[in-house]
Amino acid sequence: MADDPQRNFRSAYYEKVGFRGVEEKKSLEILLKDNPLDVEKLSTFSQRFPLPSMYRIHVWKVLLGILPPHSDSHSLVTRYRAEQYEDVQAALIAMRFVNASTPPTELCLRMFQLENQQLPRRTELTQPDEEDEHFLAIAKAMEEIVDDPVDCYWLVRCFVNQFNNKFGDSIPHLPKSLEHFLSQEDSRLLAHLKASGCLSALPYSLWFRRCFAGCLPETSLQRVWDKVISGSCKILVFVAMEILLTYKIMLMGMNRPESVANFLTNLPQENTDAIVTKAIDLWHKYCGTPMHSV
Amino acid sequence: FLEDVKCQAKAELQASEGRYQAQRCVTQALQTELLQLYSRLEMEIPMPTAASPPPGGAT
Amino acid sequence: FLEDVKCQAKAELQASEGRYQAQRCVTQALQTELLQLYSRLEMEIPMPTAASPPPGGAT
Repeated sequence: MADDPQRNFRSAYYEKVGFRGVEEKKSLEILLKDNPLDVEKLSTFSQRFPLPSMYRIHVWKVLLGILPPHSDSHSLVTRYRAEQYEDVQAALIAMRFVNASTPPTELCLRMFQLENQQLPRRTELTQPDEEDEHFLAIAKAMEEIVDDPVDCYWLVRCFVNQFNNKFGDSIPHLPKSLEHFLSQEDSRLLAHLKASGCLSALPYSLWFRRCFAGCLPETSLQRVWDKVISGSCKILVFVAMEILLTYKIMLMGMNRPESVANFLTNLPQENTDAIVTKAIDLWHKYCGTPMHSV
Repeated sequence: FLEDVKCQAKAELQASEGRYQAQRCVTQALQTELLQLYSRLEMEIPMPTAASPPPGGAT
Repeated sequence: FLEDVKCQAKAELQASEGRYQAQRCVTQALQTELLQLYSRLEMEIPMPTAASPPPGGAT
């Protein structure tokens, strides 16, 4: 079903000439005029196509439930969200947890902790634990994507919550899943990674807990997050696999797990758009394209 | 259509309740912080009230 | 009947708003108290500033 050469040719052609993007943008605009918004259709759209950047934040907010489906509630709910942000921030300032020079990512973390009743005692502030570090990395990337601090906090908060609630149980299985798909795409590479002991040293946390935050530059990252936010964590496996395939030659030449881990954690930043495009194609190939008509 | 109105109302109420719940978390955090500060004050300074209780007369 | 549902939704939202405002008052009172306590602590005790690392500056 995914192997439709005609369609592939056509989309490759449109992509070059820029038609495809225009048509997709039009159909998204039609969806966004619905009142109430059809969240299901919006996620299907986001699974199938890249979101035009001018609508990305808005669609993310709807998909993550920051904005409700009814457009005429948006201004009211936006006010509630902003007030909630201000209330929590003001309390943290009053408690001297944060001040004017606190980095925005740390502010996000403390606000998140306060709202989850997990704020550590100020006298016992320790180094951020692993979970906090994942949160901070995601917040850092989101901050690059989103200008408005209120939107940014809400997006990080809901992204992390949704990711953990929806995919928490699947995450531990993703490395196995990666191994499975890699055995089909490139068994030689897999064999090498296994034999050299590198397979277990792959940066799984960076890939599957931070969703590539801090690994891919934001322009590429947001296209991956489109898929995660609209309901797929499998995409992470295919991005990971495409990274491995792209740097196969280099990886085949490495025999020490540390070198592999080090290389992959500090991935060259120039090739990433192509990696994401190919990863999305692979993902559609193995998992199918969502078929809801848009 | 009725369902639609109900859904909309529910979403608005949820957002409003979220804001309220956040305030509750804030209250709790502030109370914890205040408690800590008071106990620090009591340990470090002889409180005017704490200085005068009759020995053995603690209630 | 639709009007009825709308009225009810509005009332519920108002109730939620009321709860929120009440909590806000509590929070503000607590924050004021916290401020006073901090300044008292600072006047009366040399703060162990060196012991509390600036937020984010921990190494």
